[in-house]
Amino acid sequence: MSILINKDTKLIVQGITGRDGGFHTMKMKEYGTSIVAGVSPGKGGREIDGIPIFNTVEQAVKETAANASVIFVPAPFAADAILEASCAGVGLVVTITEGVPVLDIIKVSPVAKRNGTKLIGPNCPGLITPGESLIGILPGNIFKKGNIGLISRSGTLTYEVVNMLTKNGLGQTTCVGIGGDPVAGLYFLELLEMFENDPDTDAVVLIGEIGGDAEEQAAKFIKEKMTKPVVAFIAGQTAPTGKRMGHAGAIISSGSGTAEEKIKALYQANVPVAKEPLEIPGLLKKKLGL
Amino acid sequence: MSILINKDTKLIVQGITGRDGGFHTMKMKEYGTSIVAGVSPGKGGREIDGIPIFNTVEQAVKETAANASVIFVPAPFAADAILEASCAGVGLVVTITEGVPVLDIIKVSPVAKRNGTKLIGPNCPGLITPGESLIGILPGNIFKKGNIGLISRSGTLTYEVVNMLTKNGLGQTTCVGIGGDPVAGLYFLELLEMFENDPDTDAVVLIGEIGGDAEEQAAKFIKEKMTKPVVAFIAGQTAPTGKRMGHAGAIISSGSGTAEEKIKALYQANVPVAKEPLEIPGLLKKKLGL
Amino acid sequence: MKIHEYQARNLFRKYGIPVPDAVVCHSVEEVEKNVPDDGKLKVVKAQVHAGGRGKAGGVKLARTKAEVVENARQILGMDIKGLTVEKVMVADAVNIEKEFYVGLVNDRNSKSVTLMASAEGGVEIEEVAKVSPEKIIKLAIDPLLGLMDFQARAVALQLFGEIMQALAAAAIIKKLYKLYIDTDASLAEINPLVLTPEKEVWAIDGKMNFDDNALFRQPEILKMREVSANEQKEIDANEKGLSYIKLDGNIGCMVNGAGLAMTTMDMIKLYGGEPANFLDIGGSSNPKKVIEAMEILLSDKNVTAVMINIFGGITRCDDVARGLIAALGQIKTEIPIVVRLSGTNAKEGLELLKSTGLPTVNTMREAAQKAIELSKKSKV
Amino acid sequence: MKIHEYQARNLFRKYGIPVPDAVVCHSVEEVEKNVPDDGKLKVVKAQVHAGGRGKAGGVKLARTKAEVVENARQILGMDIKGLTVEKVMVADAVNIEKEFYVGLVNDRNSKSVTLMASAEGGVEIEEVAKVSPEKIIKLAIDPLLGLMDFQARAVALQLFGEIMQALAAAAIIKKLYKLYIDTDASLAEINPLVLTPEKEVWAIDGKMNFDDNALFRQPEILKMREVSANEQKEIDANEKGLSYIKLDGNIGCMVNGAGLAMTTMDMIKLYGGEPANFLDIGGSSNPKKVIEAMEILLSDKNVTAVMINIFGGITRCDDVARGLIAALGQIKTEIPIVVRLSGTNAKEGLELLKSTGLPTVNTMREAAQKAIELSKKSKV
Repeated sequence: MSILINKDTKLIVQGITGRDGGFHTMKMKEYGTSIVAGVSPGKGGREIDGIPIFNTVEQAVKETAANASVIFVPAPFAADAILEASCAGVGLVVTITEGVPVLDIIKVSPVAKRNGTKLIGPNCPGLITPGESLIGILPGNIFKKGNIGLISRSGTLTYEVVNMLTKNGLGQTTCVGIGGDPVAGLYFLELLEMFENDPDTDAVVLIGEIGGDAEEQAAKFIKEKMTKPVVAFIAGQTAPTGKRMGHAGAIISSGSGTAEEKIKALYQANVPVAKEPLEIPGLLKKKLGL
Repeated sequence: MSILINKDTKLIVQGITGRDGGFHTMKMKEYGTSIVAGVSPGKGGREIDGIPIFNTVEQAVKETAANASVIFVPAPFAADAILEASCAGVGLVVTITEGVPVLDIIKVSPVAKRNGTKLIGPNCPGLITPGESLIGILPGNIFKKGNIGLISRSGTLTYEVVNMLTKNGLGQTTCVGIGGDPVAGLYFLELLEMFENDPDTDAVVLIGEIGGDAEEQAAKFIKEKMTKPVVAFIAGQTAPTGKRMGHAGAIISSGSGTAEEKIKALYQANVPVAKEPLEIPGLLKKKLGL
Repeated sequence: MKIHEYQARNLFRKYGIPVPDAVVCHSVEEVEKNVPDDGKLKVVKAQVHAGGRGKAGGVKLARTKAEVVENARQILGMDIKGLTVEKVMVADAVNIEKEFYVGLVNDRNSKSVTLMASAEGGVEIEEVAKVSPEKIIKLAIDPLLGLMDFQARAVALQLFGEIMQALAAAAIIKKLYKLYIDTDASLAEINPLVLTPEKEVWAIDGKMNFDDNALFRQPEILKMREVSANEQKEIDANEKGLSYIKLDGNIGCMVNGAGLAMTTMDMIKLYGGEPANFLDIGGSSNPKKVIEAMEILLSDKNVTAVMINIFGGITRCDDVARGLIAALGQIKTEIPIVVRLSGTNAKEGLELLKSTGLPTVNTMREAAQKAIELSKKSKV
Repeated sequence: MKIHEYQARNLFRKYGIPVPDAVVCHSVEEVEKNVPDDGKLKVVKAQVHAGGRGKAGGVKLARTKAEVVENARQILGMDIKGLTVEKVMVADAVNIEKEFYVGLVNDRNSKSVTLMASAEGGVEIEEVAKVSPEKIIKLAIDPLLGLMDFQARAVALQLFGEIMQALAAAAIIKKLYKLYIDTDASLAEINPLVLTPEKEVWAIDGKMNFDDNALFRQPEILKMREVSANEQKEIDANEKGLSYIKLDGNIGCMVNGAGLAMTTMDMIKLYGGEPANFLDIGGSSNPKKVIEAMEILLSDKNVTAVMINIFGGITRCDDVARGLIAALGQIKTEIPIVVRLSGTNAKEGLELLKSTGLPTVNTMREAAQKAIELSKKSKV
């Protein structure tokens, strides 16, 4: 098992005719992801590498029964692409595009909720269930099937950690890059719950960052609801705090946001926090009794 | 039994300090409606005729467990008043105010749906369950408890008909004035279904008007779903058709809207249509075997 | 509220919807002076608040300036469905490869603004809707999200196969929706939306109506209102709290409530008469209102009898009777009047009315029959 | 993106939020020339992108024109948190009966714009939020419905008991929300919102930040951007596809990916060093980008060693190595550089890098340790 995606995931690529969209479509296909359609308005009826192209997501879903979509369209059009996928009934929409205006994502969120669409991203590397399906721009070769779930706010740092996990024989059920934008789709809470309920996941790695209070909320959730072990790492422990958002930013996340506060909250939830990424495999093995 | 309102209905009056709001609050109270609160921003804490006034609907609901609201606020502020009531969890909102912009009602409708609020009106006389609760501006004295349900797009015409029903010994379960605006809340379909499911209602009077295709839809519903007899009257059989809305109006209600078409559809659903209001009691008695 | 085609075109242009250049003229002199003699094919169009202008001869092509002037001379002053043409619009004609239809309207069933579009635009669009409804694309627009880009694009792609044309059309549809919402419209149509042989997309004819209830917050739209004499009468009545529509019959009626007023007209017709008007005086027993209503009603020279039909609800019939008595005391007319009172305190009201010597009755049926009878005798 | 207080006030005024009159001056001469000598109490305020201006002496009251000039002389050129004051705003002071706080911010938890308001406005608002969070009213605004009238009114009624004042405050809150949405703000604050003894409501100090991601569609906001030298460096880097933030340490770092770059800084600190910067070069192996990144990095005179930390994902390490070799061939510097390559094709990459003679390592930990060691020896 796994969470969110598996070999039955049928993927649409929105923005398949763009440079990044085209390149990563090829990479995903190489990995074995079942890509059933591309969407590019006005290019409906053509084929790219055997993938049929449609003018609209609605047509693509109707013809292919796709259940997931990945978005590579430029930032000004990303929100509309998410709305199109969600309104066409796509259950999982992964937005790779970076630079999407925050208010666009805020506007899109309740629509996705209403339509029962799970969002991941924007500005995220995507997610992978090793050996089954890869959605996004993750380097498939470093992943390995196994029993560890991973959730990360970061991109390359995730690869760094996964690489070490794999080298240490710790394969993964699903790894999800949730993205670093101020407002984003699925986050720690929802994903921790999914991993808790996934019979094949035995432990979870949580890679957080400074800013916001998502890690503190995750700690609370882990303490109250999780039975499976979690190991964490928080990036940006030495980052300057000058980049915060005035009074309102401080008020909204009152008493949260710094690395120390996050680490403290996680320790209180019995979550060991690695001082450096290299420590993560050891902490996991200890928790799993390996 | 009855539909929508009964002796357990606890009513809030929004706009209770206005001229019409104040007058009809008195009338409703005289009739026996349980009015538990009034809302008038800035006048919270006062009392009018023993009715406590609150600044917001939210406070009023919290303090009084009100489950219905009637709106008398001026047209420019009516939509906001509906939103306030709906967002405070009020289950039934009756808008008496006339002259509310159509796009305001269009915007309010999905919010009410999301919040599970039933809307009646705007520009309607309200509704009554005789002997139990009266919401709106209906003249209570002409109604009488009984087994006839009534739904009407018109105001005074309703009173005319009810007066004849009562004089002929045909009392009413509930009478609902749904209002004559282009876009409105509960309409024939929903209300016919409620009457069909109300054990105390034995027959329904439907008072329609020219314009739109609500009567045609009602006829279809009656034919397919209703077991109880329905008697109808359509006002405006001789009204000029010049006041319609160009091509788009004709396209949207293609082949509908005229009195003849409505009457034809109703006859096909085995619904007798009175030539004049005086005929209604007789048609009802015949259907009921009286 | 309706506006003229040229006014709709001005709004289109303000919102960036492409329309050909045009000039509006009130007289042949203005046409001679203001229409450029540029050798371009032109179309001269009557500006009246009525449909079917083409069939009535109110739309004519002109190849030369002289033809423009001659056409304008014919159209200005023309009568179209009872309305006199006081203005013409002279617009550059556009070569047409294909005609499309795009419209927005408030839809009571979906409780939304609904977009309608068809690849079969032009004057026969209503016929298309009746005979081949599948040729009309309908889309209910989410009132909270508005018309989303992908929706406008998807509709446009169904009309125009080519992507650049579709994007041009989608942009026009989006702008039309924004205009619609910004101005509290109740109808906005582009018919035809045209594809030229040069593959350009133009809005050729435009129509917009607006929600009367929203005019209080649309001062710019209200400024565009132009009314005929009959409409002015209706507007004047409205400002007095009366709802009045003139009709062609001879029996004037005055009723409290719109549904009852319509039913009153139906009853007159049912018993062989012809109503002269629709007149709803609302829920008041104020004598002033009755006098004003009576004045409006009697200003129609066709009226040979009057039927007053009042149902007392919250307002009691005896109060209404007092108002009527006060009003009728001031109105001097030879035209016979029959009064029907019913509902709350009807008996007391009818008793009071005896002093007026007017025929009074208890039911609408009797009132209609009596009014018809009196109208035949009256010969005013 | 940040703007100055006076710019936020200009936006407030454009949206109808009442702010006292004010003049912005770049020099004492401008103050002498442009500030009216009207005998009104005035406040002279430093305009810098930094908080805590009051405590730093950057805000002063003045009773006379002479005092205004003297205060401006003191404040202009002052250093506040490393920023030089280049402008002052001289505003009419307002009598204060009570101070309130109103703010809007994007909230990641509720995924909405959140309204915050408090009857305890003023400089200590953050302290209030920490000690008495119940004194801050928070309201998540539905993104599709926007801030509804009844919500603004309900919040205002909790701050102002009196209805006229509450309605004035509600109108201000509504306008602030409209401004926020129209301009893609990420923060908008009025602190304090003031009630005067005359019972008028005024916005005294305003702060606005904007979403950098949305500047492409906010040309008017972008025009307001004023940047310090350090910020300019960051913006220049951004335009080259690099993300750079200068810090105070001596070990320069160049990393692919923001999370990995932050972690690299953490590692340097963990092993006893101090990072000189945050620098994310993104996912490319383009030599040009590496050269540009290196130039930015070395323009910081504090740098005594450089740590290059690359994880090869989709981009293979051997490609990255070729890019690095090409770039390092062109960059002449005495500063020691350590390169760490890991991930896809790391072995091949490290093999290629041998030709450069640079120290290469396999893990971040080794890289950090090596860089610190080299920095101690280097003494550049």
